[in-house]
Amino acid sequence: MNGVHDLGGLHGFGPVEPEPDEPVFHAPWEGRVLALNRALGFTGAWTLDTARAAIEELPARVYLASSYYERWALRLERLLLRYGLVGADELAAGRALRAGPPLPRTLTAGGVGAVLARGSVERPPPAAARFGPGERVRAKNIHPPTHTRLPRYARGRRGLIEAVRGCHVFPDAVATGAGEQPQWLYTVVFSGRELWGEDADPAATVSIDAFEPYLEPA
Amino acid sequence: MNGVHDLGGLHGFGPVEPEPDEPVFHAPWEGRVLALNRALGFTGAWTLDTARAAIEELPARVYLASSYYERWALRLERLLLRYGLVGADELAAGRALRAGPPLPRTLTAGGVGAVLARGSVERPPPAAARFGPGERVRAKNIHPPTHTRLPRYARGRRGLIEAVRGCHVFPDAVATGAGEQPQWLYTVVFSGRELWGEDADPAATVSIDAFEPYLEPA
Amino acid sequence: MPQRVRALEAILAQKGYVDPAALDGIVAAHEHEVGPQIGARVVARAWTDPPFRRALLADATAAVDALGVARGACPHLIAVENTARRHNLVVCTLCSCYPWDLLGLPPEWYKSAPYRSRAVLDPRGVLADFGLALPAEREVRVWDSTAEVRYLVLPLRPAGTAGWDEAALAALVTRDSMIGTGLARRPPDGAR
Amino acid sequence: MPQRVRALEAILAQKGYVDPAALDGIVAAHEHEVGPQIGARVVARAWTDPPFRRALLADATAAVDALGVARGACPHLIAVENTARRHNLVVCTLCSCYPWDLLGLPPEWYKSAPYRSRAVLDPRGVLADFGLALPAEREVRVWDSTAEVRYLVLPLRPAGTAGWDEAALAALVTRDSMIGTGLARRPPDGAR
Repeated sequence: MNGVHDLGGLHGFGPVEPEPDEPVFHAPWEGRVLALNRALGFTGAWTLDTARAAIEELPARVYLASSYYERWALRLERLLLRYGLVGADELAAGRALRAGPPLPRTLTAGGVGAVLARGSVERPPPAAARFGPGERVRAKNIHPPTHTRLPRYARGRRGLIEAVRGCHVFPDAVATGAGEQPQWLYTVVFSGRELWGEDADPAATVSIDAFEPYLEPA
Repeated sequence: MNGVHDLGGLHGFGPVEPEPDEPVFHAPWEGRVLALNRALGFTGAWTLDTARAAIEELPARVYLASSYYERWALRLERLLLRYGLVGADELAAGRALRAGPPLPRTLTAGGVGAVLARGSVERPPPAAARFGPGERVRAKNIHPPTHTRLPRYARGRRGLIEAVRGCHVFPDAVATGAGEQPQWLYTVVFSGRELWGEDADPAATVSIDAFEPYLEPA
Repeated sequence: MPQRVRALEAILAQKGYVDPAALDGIVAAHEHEVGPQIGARVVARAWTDPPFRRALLADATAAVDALGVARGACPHLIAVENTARRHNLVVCTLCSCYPWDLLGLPPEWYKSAPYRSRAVLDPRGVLADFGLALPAEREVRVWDSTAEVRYLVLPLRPAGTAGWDEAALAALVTRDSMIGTGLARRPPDGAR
Repeated sequence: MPQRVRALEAILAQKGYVDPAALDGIVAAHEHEVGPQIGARVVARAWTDPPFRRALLADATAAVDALGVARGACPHLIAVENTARRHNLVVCTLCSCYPWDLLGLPPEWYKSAPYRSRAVLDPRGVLADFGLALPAEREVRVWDSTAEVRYLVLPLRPAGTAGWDEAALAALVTRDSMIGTGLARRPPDGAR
């Protein structure tokens, strides 16, 4: 979806402000939000891509006005409601009012290591890769209303295949419940001028990791 | 500037909700904000383009969270501060604390008709028009950090010159204090598919009014 | 916000930058004078007076000025005509540009994110929000008002109005029909 | 928000969906175990062990796993090397993708709108926000982490560190130098 989460290239947000000696969490509740999201993610109730999409679906003004972990908390509430794990009445009451449907698995204290190791999203390729390193491609000018990982700034722009990264689970499909539909993934590099016009830094290049359906020969 | 004001093509804002029997103003203060903006605009303290740019420069989260006339009120305060007509201390105090610099003119009750008639922005052309009706053009892929009237969704897309609208004051120049720099203005029409990809409505077309510096031959 | 605006007006009046009576006049003009009834008279005239219709489509500013219904039409006014093959829809994706000299101030929805974001991307979906379903083959032309040109939609004259006079026809011309998010009203059954 | 999150945790624990002790474990791991010291060891090893450096650039996941410094590196990890001709900068414009198994959780600025919006458009301007000015001719390559590949920047080894051991070198490797918003620290004058 074309949303405000797709921030690449927007003006007006001011300078980056690094925080010296930044703590891992700015308040204990941030750590709990992270842990709750990770623990629920582990249950298999939803996928990583569904969870990303749920953040993008927050109202634009909420997205921009909320802190990072506030967005994670709001996203978690939405997913729990959507998947029927928690009722709105329970959120209002602040306690469980009934048993919920069973989950495929839950995380125990002894199993924490499992959420600290990342799983692979590589899958056996259904076909040979369409593009190879050095080939010129164009990122398609597509505007799916659902989750996609092709940022707007790259759409319609010409780049070069720099690397083939393997065949990966396709987020656009997973997030709409259409299964993994694995796709070849490529690192595609663009010149700054191709992306931003003649006034761009001539010595800047930008790469994205693009799934094969995002690309066409150029 | 690439800002959230450039809303064309974004998803996720929900349905349009017409309000039956909508009043001209939803509260008296809205009318006063409109009138204040019009009256100050009349003084010549700043231009229409400067005023539009000032709304775009509101922080993105403020822009999206505010109502239309709230944005106008915030914009007016910013302009008054920027041009030194009102001080922050005066806004805080809620009353004038000193005389302000004189303005080129002010609006009197008898002159209200002047702000209800729109002025022309047409100017003598400095050169012949570069394009004519029926010519194929491409909107340049430009990303000026300052005010522009070329929406992002049209950048890099190919269209057809449908009409030459005359030579008009160039907002991109006026808003940066660079003078009127009049430019030829064209109505350029794009197919929906050119703008939004193969899934677009095949019977939809979109036109923009584009200044000559926005366009190149295609 | 009301207090903040009141304070702002007070400061500006104390400094001599605004005259509250002039502000009253601007508000009153927008509440009582400028409104879609002006555009409706232009449309009704175009429906009943073929030379005027041609003049309107050729040079809307001059035609409206000659009609004398507005204080002064936008100097860059363009009238775009709905036909059986094309429906026109006006938007301003970047702000809120609107032919207010003919239609009054724009409604909230015209200035809001849902309309501004979707009108160019999914115009038929937007029309559906207004209860309007057009044949799939009818072109929907969206006019994004990105400069100082202002667009007035000339809607299709409703069937069953043969012989109606201009005033009766003007009553069928809604604001939305001149933006393109609606059609002109059909005459009530008894009136045909 | 603290109360709201507490209530959410209580509901989920009452339903048996989460075990508060497991949550404690996740928080503790991020506060005390996972952090940029892991990436720093990888970098220091690459600076001192040419075969490891080659292995890291060829297959970062396998090289990091073999080193045994992380619980398990991202299966799609890529190390990108800064050189005199190219400086690398990592961003995630769409969300907050980050090699957290090697660097810990990303800092606020990495997840925030100023960095995500400008890193791809004006990378040198972003570097300036960090006090970093590179020669104009040096390529700045921005890696936008739009899929599950994660990028670790291998910074340039600072001058004046010949003969330093791995542990001493690791102390010069900052988090920002492995994102690309900084360089590795220069050794203090007395240590040269």
